[in-house]
Amino acid sequence: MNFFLEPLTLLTFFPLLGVLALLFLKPEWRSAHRWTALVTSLITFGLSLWVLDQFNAASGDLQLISRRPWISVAGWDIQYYLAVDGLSILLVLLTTFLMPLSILSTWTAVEERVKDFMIFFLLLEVGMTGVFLAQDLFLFYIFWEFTLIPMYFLIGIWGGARRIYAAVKFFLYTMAGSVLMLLAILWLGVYQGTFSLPGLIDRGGIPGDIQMWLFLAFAAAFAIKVPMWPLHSWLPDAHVEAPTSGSVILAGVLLKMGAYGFLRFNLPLFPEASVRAAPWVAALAVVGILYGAIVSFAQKDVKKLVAYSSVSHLGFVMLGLFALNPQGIQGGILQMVNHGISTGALFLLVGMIYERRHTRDLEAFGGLWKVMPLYGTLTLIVALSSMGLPGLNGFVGEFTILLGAFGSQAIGSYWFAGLAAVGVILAAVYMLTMFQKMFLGPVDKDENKKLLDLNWREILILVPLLVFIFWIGLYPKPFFDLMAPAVEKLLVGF
Amino acid sequence: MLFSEAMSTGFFNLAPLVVLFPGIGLLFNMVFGGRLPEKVVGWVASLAVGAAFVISILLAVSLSAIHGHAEIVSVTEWMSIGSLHLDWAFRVDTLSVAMMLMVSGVGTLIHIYAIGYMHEDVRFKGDPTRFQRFFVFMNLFIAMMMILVSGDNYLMLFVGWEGVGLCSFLLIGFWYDLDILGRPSLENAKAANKAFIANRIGDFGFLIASFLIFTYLGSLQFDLVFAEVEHVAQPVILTITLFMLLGVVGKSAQIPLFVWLPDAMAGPTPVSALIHAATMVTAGVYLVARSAPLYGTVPAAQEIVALIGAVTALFAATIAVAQYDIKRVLAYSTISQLGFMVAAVGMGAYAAGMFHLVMHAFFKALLFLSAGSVILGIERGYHAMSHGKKGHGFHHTDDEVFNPNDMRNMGGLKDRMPVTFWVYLAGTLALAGIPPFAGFWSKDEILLDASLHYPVVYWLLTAAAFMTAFYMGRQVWLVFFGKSRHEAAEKAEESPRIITAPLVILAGLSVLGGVLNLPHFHTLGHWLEYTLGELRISEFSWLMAGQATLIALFAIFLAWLLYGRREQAANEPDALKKLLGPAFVVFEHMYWIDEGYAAVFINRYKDLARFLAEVIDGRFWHDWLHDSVLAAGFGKLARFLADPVDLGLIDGIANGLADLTQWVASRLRRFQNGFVRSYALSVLLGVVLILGYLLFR
Amino acid sequence: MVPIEYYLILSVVLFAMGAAGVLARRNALIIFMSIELMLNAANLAFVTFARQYGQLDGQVFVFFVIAAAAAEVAVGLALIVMIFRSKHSIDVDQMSSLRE
Amino acid sequence: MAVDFELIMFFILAGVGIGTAAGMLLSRSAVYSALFLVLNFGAVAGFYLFLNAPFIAMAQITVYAGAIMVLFLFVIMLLGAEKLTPPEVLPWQRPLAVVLAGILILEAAYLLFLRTPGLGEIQMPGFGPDTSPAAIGAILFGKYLLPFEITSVLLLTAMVGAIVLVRPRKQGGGQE
Repeated sequence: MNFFLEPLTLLTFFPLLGVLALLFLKPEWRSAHRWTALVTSLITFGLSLWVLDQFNAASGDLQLISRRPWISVAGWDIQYYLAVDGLSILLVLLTTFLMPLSILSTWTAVEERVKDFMIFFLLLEVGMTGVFLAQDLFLFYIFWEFTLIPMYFLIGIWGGARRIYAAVKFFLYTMAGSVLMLLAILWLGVYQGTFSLPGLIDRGGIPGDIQMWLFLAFAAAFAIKVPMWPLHSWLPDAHVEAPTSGSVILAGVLLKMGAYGFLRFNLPLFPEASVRAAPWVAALAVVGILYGAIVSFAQKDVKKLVAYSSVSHLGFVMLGLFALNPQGIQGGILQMVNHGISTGALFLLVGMIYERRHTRDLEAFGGLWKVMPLYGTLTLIVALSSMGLPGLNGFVGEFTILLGAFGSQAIGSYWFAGLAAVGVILAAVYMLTMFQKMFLGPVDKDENKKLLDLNWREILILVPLLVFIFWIGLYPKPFFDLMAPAVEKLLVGF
Repeated sequence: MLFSEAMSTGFFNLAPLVVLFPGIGLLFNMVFGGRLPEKVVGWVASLAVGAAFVISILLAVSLSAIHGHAEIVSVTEWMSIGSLHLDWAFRVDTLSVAMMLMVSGVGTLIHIYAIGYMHEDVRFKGDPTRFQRFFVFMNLFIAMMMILVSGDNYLMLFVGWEGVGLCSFLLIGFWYDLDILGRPSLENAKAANKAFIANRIGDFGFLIASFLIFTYLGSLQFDLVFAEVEHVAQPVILTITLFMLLGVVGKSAQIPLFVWLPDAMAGPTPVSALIHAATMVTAGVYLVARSAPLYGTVPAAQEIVALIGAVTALFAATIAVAQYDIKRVLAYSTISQLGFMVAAVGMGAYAAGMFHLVMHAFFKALLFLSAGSVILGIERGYHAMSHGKKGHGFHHTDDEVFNPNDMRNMGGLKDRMPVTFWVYLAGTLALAGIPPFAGFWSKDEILLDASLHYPVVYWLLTAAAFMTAFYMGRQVWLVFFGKSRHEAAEKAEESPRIITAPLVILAGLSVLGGVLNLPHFHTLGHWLEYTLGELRISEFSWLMAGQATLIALFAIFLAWLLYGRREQAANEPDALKKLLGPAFVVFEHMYWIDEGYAAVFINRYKDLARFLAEVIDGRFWHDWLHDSVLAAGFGKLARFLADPVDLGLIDGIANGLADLTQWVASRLRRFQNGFVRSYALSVLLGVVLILGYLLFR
Repeated sequence: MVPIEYYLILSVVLFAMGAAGVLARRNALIIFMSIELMLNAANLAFVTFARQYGQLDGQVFVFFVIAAAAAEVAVGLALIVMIFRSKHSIDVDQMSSLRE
Repeated sequence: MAVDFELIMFFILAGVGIGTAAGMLLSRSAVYSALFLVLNFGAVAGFYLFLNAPFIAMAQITVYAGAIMVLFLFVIMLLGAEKLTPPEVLPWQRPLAVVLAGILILEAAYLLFLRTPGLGEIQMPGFGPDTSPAAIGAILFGKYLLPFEITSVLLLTAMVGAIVLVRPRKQGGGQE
């Protein structure tokens, strides 16, 4: 019976209790559903803090292990194996941190089928937490695929006009990548005799050519999820059609699963292939950084703009991870968190204006700072954080990534980091253009003249994000300290 | 004695306060400012900066007590990854303290001035709620500038570097819903964006330079970096310094990134004085001085820096002679003077460059603030004039847009605004380099050094100095002498005490500032030597000084010939225009640089973005590759598998799959009669068959 | 001395009769009883094997099956009552709304 | 060759079991069917005793023959007599069912008697483990604790479900 009380198991599956409670509530009791989901996600967040409390930051090993033999037919060694280390702890915290905020953001935005919405949302949390904690490839795959289903419905039921198209596209793209990953997982499990990740890493010894193929198979799944250029085509559609909270989670957590996959599986399992692939990944990442930044500049839909900016930001993350040195990888991990916070906040902000104006067309706004001073100021701070202003979180991540990539032997050329740094300029261009079109200038549209500024609930959603924007920007040491030993351990193989 | 003990040890620990005080001020005003009267908000902000000034003095005192030895005050670790170690650490040495004193001293005066100025400005522009916001931004700026000058590593410097850029953005766009004439427009906001993005381009250079520094010199902390310089190959240092130069030209508005500074005049006048004349734009000069050990090793880089500075100085001066907007003249003058400073530090004359930096802060802040006073006076006059006719506020008259900045609308203000006139004159003489005003000493030192080491630079700078004296003369005559060319100028009124008091102090500094670094004494030079090592100090030459003075006087005389001897009528073309013809038009339109940039870079970037977004990402990637090839291809496959004959209308994967499912369903339908029992029968049939298969296979 | 095969074939016969009952009868109640019969047949096989292998686990399983059957009967009968209320019949052939 | 008392008892009980099962299937009235089933359960309980499973036998009597069948009868009474007026709409259903059941039996017989070597015989009172209620209790609350608890949840759920299902509806309110 201790099984369910093991910290990580409890953390992962706790939202199911909320789902269970929701099942017993009448569909028309909407606020009861909202409160149940909120309280559940808050308790889950509390649990994750409890996990953080037990986490020993000085060690780079897997900790708080929760492990049981699970399926052992036909000589397969599949385990139920959850554990956390410095690579994943921040992402777990990010997940549980963003959940209550997203749920709060649906308070007035989702009015239909609230019960179903909340159930899907909590299920999604189970899947995401599981992805970050699973240390068995098979278990990981199950969680990985499991996240698809709630997200599919979240987009498909509560989305915008072209939601079905977007949901199907999202589903099929991710599915297509996952299939290859499944094959690679099965190959590893069958030929290496275990599905457990630490076991596989210890065993090692996969020949170079096969490493490359396996690397590519895993990369297919992860690169689509990240998404790396040129596999990003599903992202703008999914973001534009998804409800606000869905976008927040999609950008904040789901995309991180891709980058995390590279970090957790590709790098330690296939070190030789990773080194060989590093310049190519870096090249795609740099193209993504510039491409995303330039394309966002031309967008007229705010949400689409933010979606393309994600392509750019995740390019930075990938560049950092494949720098294969401490600065790059730690910066990459931190940048995942930063992107979750900043872009999450941006989507929340876009959602707030959308609730008021029911449009996201940049041209429909103008001079909003005058009408909604608080909203304007907060958007400015978040936008600055997103474009990497020093003193805010985005800068710390981008700087360390670029510093790492610049001196990286794996990438092998200054040009990548140098070109990526151009992305910093372009980020300022599109973010400021967005800010200018929405908030500056005179209020020349009648619809905008009487907009209400943020209410207390919305402020409550944004304040925690702002706290982290400043905290990480000014004093990122605690965050780096959490991951440093694990990254060091990871890099021993290179 | 306790005090002397504290002087040598205790005061250094106060260094973080130079950032903290303005920070407290801004937080206080942010939280409570909305509920407090304007006076309180303004004085709290001013006091916060004043407190930073006091701290800076204490630091300077302590520093001289230990003979200028650099102190590092570390607050906390910032980040530490692998070999990268960065602290939030304050560096107190003679260079940084000189900057701190200048920033907080001039800053305090400008804050006090702004209490009076903004009080009127927000009323003229019709939104008094922004008073509070102004002082929040100003305090933020001071805090950022302090971080910039006091940081102990390149990254902390960069935090301040971009931070002041942000404040500049916020303050240029302070009237984000108006244009420079107060009409509803996006113009000011565009100017703000332009400044930020031009600065970002410079910051890109800074970033690359810091990556190179870290990669080759192994650290970002100043002392460690400078200690490594000798061990690194020259080409690397050259690359570093050139990328750093990109940062310098961005921040200090040199060719080719100077275009943002003239537009930055959209900000309220105290902003122009503080940020775009005295402090922020000099950050580039400070950076070169700070990186002296890097530049010192590569003469090629020094030469490039010096040349860029000198060319900018002349180039901007030519534009300044043909401007009508009182603040725009000063803006180009600032670019030009920054060129002087950059040239000086580029030549290695750090003492001269820093001397001119401080002097320029005094007299240019003075000139901007006085210009602000002039503008306010004109606005008051216009207000009084239009009050009788209709409504109030100058932007309500639609038939003719009145520009209170336009020198063609001024004239004869000498008598209407005497205090402003006298302080403006002091600033002008200082800028023109007439002895014994402050600008004379500093400019002379730069010219002297150039004449000895870089003749080309010397000639460029001398030409620029000539132009400087000319356009300042032109300005004084156009604004203060002659007859008023507009009714508003006739009715102009002198500004209140709170505005003129800081002006008088600054005027005093502009007159007497030269004592800081008089020939033979070189107080500032020796003070900086503690930090920068043995400096090259050229001895005073009567010949050079006399030559420079004569040139300046001649230029002023020329200005009098054109503008003073005979009065300009209201609608008459500029006197110089008659003389120069087409060349004047070129200057007037600033060589069409803005239009050129727009045509060559900005519009091309927009085209590229649109092309990528619509054609590549939209039509090719999204519509063609995904929808037509992938989705439709899959749809066709599904259709083919489903029923090659039945070519229904299938669109995309969703429909393809749906059709497939429907087809299968229709085949299976005949087995479906809806009776539970017959379903159950098929189950049993299945059981029997499977069991049979297992038995008899 | 009863051969184990006898018990097992008896179990199969009872099971097959139950299955036939489920398929042949239209009265929902009788179908239900037939299902109970099938469960019983399975239980008999369980206990027989438990006896043969000398282990208690088989009996425990029967215990669980009985519990499950009790639950199933409770819900099933409730369903039948409900259907009877709306259709006024317990003929399963009348309950063919699944077809549409 | 001595008459094997046990074998005789087995055949008698088996006859009762099969007979009552057939009676249940063939009787027109649901009440009779239910009563036949009670008898059948009794016969099976007898087998359990032969098979050294007294606890299960008792459970069989109390739960099945007692509780469940009473419930059945109760429902039958509640719903009134069964009247099946419409003719059979599935003409092939009944014969097919019987045939398939027959084939199933034949397959099983083939498997048991022809394909499997002798499984051994069972004697009463046989050897084997302690099958007292105490022993069953020990295993239930030890090795099978989790399933046991889940069973209790299952029963609870069934109870709640049954109540919810037959609860009288208010007009207009309630479920979607």
